[in-house]
Amino acid sequence: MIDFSVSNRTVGGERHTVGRRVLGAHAWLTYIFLYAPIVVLVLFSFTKDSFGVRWTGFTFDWYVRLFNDTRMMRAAGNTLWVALVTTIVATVMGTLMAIAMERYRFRGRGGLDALLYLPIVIPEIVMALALLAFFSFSFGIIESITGVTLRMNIWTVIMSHVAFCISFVVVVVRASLKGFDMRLEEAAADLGADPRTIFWRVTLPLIMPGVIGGALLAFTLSLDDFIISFFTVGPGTNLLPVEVYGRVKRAVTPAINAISTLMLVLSMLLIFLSQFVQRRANR
Amino acid sequence: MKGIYRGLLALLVFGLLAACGATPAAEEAPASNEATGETSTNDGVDRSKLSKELYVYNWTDYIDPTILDDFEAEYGVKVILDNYDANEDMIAKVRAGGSGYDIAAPSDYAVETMWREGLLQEIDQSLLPNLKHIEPSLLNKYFDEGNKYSVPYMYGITGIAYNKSIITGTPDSWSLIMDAASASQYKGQFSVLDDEREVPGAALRYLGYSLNETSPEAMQKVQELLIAQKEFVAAYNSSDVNRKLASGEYVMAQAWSGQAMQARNGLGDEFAGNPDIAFFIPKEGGMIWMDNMVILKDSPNAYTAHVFINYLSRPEVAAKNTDYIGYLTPNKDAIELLDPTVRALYAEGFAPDAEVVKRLEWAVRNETTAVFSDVWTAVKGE
Amino acid sequence: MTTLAPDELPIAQRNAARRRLQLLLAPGLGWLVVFFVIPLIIVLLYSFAAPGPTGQVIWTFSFDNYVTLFGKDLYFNAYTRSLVIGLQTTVLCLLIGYPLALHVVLADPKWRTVLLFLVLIPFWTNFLVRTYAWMLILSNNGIINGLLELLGFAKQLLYPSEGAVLVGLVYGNLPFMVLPLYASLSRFDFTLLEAGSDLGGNGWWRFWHIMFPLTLPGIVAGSVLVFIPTVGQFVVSDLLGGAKVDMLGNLLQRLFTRSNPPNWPLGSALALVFMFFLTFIVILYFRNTTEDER
Amino acid sequence: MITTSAVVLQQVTKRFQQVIAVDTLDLDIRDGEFFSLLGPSGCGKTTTLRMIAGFEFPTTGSIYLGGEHVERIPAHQRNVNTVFQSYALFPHMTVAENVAFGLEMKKVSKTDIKNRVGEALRMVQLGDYGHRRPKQLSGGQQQRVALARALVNRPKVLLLDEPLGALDLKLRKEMQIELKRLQQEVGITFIYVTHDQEEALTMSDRIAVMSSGKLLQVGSPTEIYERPNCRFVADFIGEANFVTGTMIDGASTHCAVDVGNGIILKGLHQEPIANGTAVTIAVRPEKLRLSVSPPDGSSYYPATVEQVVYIGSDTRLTVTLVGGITLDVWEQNSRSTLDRDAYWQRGEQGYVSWNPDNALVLVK
Repeated sequence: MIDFSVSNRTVGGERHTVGRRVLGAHAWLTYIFLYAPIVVLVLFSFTKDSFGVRWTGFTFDWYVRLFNDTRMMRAAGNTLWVALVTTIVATVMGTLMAIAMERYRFRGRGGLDALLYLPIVIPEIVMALALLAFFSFSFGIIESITGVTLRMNIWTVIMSHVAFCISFVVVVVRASLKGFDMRLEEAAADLGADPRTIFWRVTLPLIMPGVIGGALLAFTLSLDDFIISFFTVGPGTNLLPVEVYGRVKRAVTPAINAISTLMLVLSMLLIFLSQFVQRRANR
Repeated sequence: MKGIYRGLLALLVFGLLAACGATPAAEEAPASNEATGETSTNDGVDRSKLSKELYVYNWTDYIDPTILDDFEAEYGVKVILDNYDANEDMIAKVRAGGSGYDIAAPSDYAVETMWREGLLQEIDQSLLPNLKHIEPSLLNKYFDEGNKYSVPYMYGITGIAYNKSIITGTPDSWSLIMDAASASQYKGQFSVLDDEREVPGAALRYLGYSLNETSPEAMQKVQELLIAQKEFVAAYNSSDVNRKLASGEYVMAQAWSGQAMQARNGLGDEFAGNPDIAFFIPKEGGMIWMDNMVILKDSPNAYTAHVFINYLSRPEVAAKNTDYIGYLTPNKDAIELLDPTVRALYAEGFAPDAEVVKRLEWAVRNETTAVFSDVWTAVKGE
Repeated sequence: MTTLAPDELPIAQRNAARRRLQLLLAPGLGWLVVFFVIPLIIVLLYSFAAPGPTGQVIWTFSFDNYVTLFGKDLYFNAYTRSLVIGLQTTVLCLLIGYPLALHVVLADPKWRTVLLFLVLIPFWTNFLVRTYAWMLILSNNGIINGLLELLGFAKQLLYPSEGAVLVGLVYGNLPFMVLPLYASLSRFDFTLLEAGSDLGGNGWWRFWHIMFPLTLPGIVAGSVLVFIPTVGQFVVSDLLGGAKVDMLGNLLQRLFTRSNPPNWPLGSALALVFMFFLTFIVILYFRNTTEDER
Repeated sequence: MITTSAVVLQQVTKRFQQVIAVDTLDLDIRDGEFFSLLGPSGCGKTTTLRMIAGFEFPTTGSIYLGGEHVERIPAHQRNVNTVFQSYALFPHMTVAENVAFGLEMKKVSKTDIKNRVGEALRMVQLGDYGHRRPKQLSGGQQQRVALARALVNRPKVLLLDEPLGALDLKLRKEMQIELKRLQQEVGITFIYVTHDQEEALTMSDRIAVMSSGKLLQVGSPTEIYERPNCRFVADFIGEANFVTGTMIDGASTHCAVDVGNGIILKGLHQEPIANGTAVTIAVRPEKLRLSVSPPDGSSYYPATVEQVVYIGSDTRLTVTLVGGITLDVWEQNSRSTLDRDAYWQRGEQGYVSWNPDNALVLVK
């Protein structure tokens, strides 16, 4: 879905018309709409007002308090870890599956197609409870066979997150494979590249925008998931969305705004760096 | 080049994690308690039988975190706390098995659900000498006669909290929020709980029924009443009623006593209280409920769990906890240790007196009350 | 070079292709089967079971849950209501997202990626916290009312309301609309518009007869991606709608974990009917578009 | 002259489900020759090329490259290279990286790669374009890059799949000459797929004409043009007049065909044809003569001028014989302007004649 490499284009006669100005104004308004809550959120992480609803002066107190809040910091760390591992695993598997779906005709492909859309349309709460039942069921079987008692932990969350992220990656990567010129792979084979080399040197670089798009989507989904995380996490592993959900129920304090601001900054750094490195690698 | 890319990404994330001081997996084991040479002290606790960790599953913000530190300091047991926001969420996880928790805090009816399903361990009362501090009238309740499985932790009542500076006089009836004339006057300025048992329950009492009435006629009347009320309600809200009452966004609300107390007194350093907030149980009657400490069936640390529950039942600990949470303590000997302002509020109606107790009712929640779901869905779907 | 006897070869070839296919599919498919299909089968079994007196699942086999679902107006109302809100959200997202995607596609290539990221960045913050930020903006003492007062107007009750729910839903789902639209528009050949103007079509005609049909796959993909989470969510309607607007997600959440006792079998049936309905639509759409492309 | 074979196809058939794309094809392409596969679209020429490249494997039959069995060897293990119709340049690599790709795959040393890439780019006159991206080049330049990318590997055989199809006419002409020059310079066997007969005639040493998956004729451009072995080839390459009739004297090479209305046409054929066989006589328009008075020595037929089109170098006439047979006659305007035969008016009478050696009698 995300195709970052669009060729330059000029639209003859459309450049500076009224239409373009209206589009520009619309875009500005939409960006204001998108950023209004973000600005409020960031701003109010510095307010002195403990209700977090009024601007009563600038302070770093909430950040100091946040850094001393080991529970919250650990939750943030766990959440980032889950999101990262999920993103990597789901992106690799999803990309491979997307290639299989686009390049091969095989029996059961139609069914698999349907299966891949199910994790997208399934309501989160249903998937969460289904996974809870599944883990309890399979742990029971494992215990009765091997005598080993398993418990949910951070890895059960990761497994669950991967399960719903794969589909999103597949959808995005397939879109980028649809516009792929198969002749390029033939040309590489013709020049003596074996299938593996073709994949790494030609196919992957060319679908990279789609792969990155899928990875970003997986990262966002995992980072923000609350319900599935709640039901599949084990004792003592705190996750940020769960922690935040619990805390805002009582009161949204500027400390919550502060952790959100921090996560925003970290995520942006991550994206910026990945883009930077990718551009470097392309050069 | 791919490798560099991945390596850098991983490095960045690890860097961030390190900066956050977080470890990806669950927390490490706390300092060992083996150093404690004495196997028992005069408090009767056999320290050699204590585990290093205790996993407690509790409602969000339902315990003073310093109590956990105090407990660890005294016994060397690290308490690992996770939170839930509904009995049903907690039961779902416990029922699935292997939840890994030792202690949970189900509400009254949920205690019954859990022990009937075999999810709980019987409590060894000999390990709980502090049970003697619990108010006798709050023991042996319908959901756990003889307190074989549960120890009262906190209780509360459901009534109306209001802002005295706006609602003058002394309101004493559910009609304040149920009667169209009154509700329309405060349109968009009050909330009722987002709870399929509490709201129809209040309506039932207002209509002169028991909280546990399930006859079709009564349900029909309740549904009509609540649908009529809906357009005036600002929100169905069970969560931040405290803050919204304190900040003046709501002038009144159906609320749990603890929420009302927090609106009046403020909540830690998170927000300031509003001295104009008052609370009452309407003359038609209200709901009483209680959260209880239980030990889960598959808890490997039952002994430590008993010690922890007994610790929470110490009057001074219960008092500290109650000051923090704002709900009502069933610990009769803790009351005199409470913060004087809290005690004053108890006297003002935030806690039931002998007169109020008579019109409080426990809410049954079992298959017969499934009809409340339909009423609520109908109201919500309107 | 090694050569094989010709008659053996097609089989060897086929086997190699099959091995490669297996290698590509196995990890993802295996994962999905274990962590998605099996759990889903459990849900399917639930939907034929009966609710226990305290919210357990009692294993029987009956269609009672489906009968209840289609028999009571109650659930039908909740269904249609959340479908209406879902549609409203989708249409609004489309009306806002299409011009935005167009703007990004037409922008200077240097800025295109930046503009696209600007759409995504707000979503790196916690959804709940973002929704709370909207409460701060829309509340009685909030920013908009503050501005109104400053300008001498009367305060408006902006939240909680259905309008606020729509604002929150559109806000929360806009990128899911913009991204597919962007992908679709970036493949669109803008010289076709010039051809259209050669033929004498005006702006609207050109949009409606050239651009719209050619970017339809993006429009439909975006609509599906917006519609599904909208109908299934429950946080926005709880927070910005004062829990007065019941979406399918709210209903499911209640049936599964808020009712006393919960009714997992009925919830499972409700969810499955919903999923079946949506998957049907999605597959129908994607099958048509893939055939068009080939 | 003894030459070795670069590529040999024996009884090659390729079937895609129900469709037979290539039908029992036999080809023998010599070392160092410029060989064209010519035919209308869908005739199987591209499939043949793809089988030689290794992108498709034949359903049955054998392919030899330099004497070795290769029909089951995948493309990347064959020492042939392809220039694609759409060029198929890697958009994410620079021109130099594109050209270096094949050498890298062969693990050629870095300095060698650098030298050979530079050399190859100079050869296609793109010496200064190495750092550019393919998208920044014109169509003709991209075409040259594709050529350099293939040639740099010094393949035994270079396969070209309609490589000039996307270029405009002027550039095409230039590139045709350029390609021929290059081929002679590097001495590599070129197999060139095209549907443009003029292109094939201009560049090729030999041409194979294909139709519906079958090979019709192989030969030098002159052979193909002057001695087509069937009506399809005669029609596809150049223009021809076709007259159908019945063989009445098929024993000698110079035979007679009855085309009806009492007209007997003389023609040439290689092998005896039984009398009574339905045949077609093909005569190129430029081989016909139209004169005011009956010419001496050869057979002639009275004709009426129906149409006159003057195109400078030629005058193209359409005439009708008695009985309605229509023929195209191209008169070269090389004669004196005083020559009466050079100026024809519509409706005038004249006499059509030709050398029977130029009238081919075709059975197919």
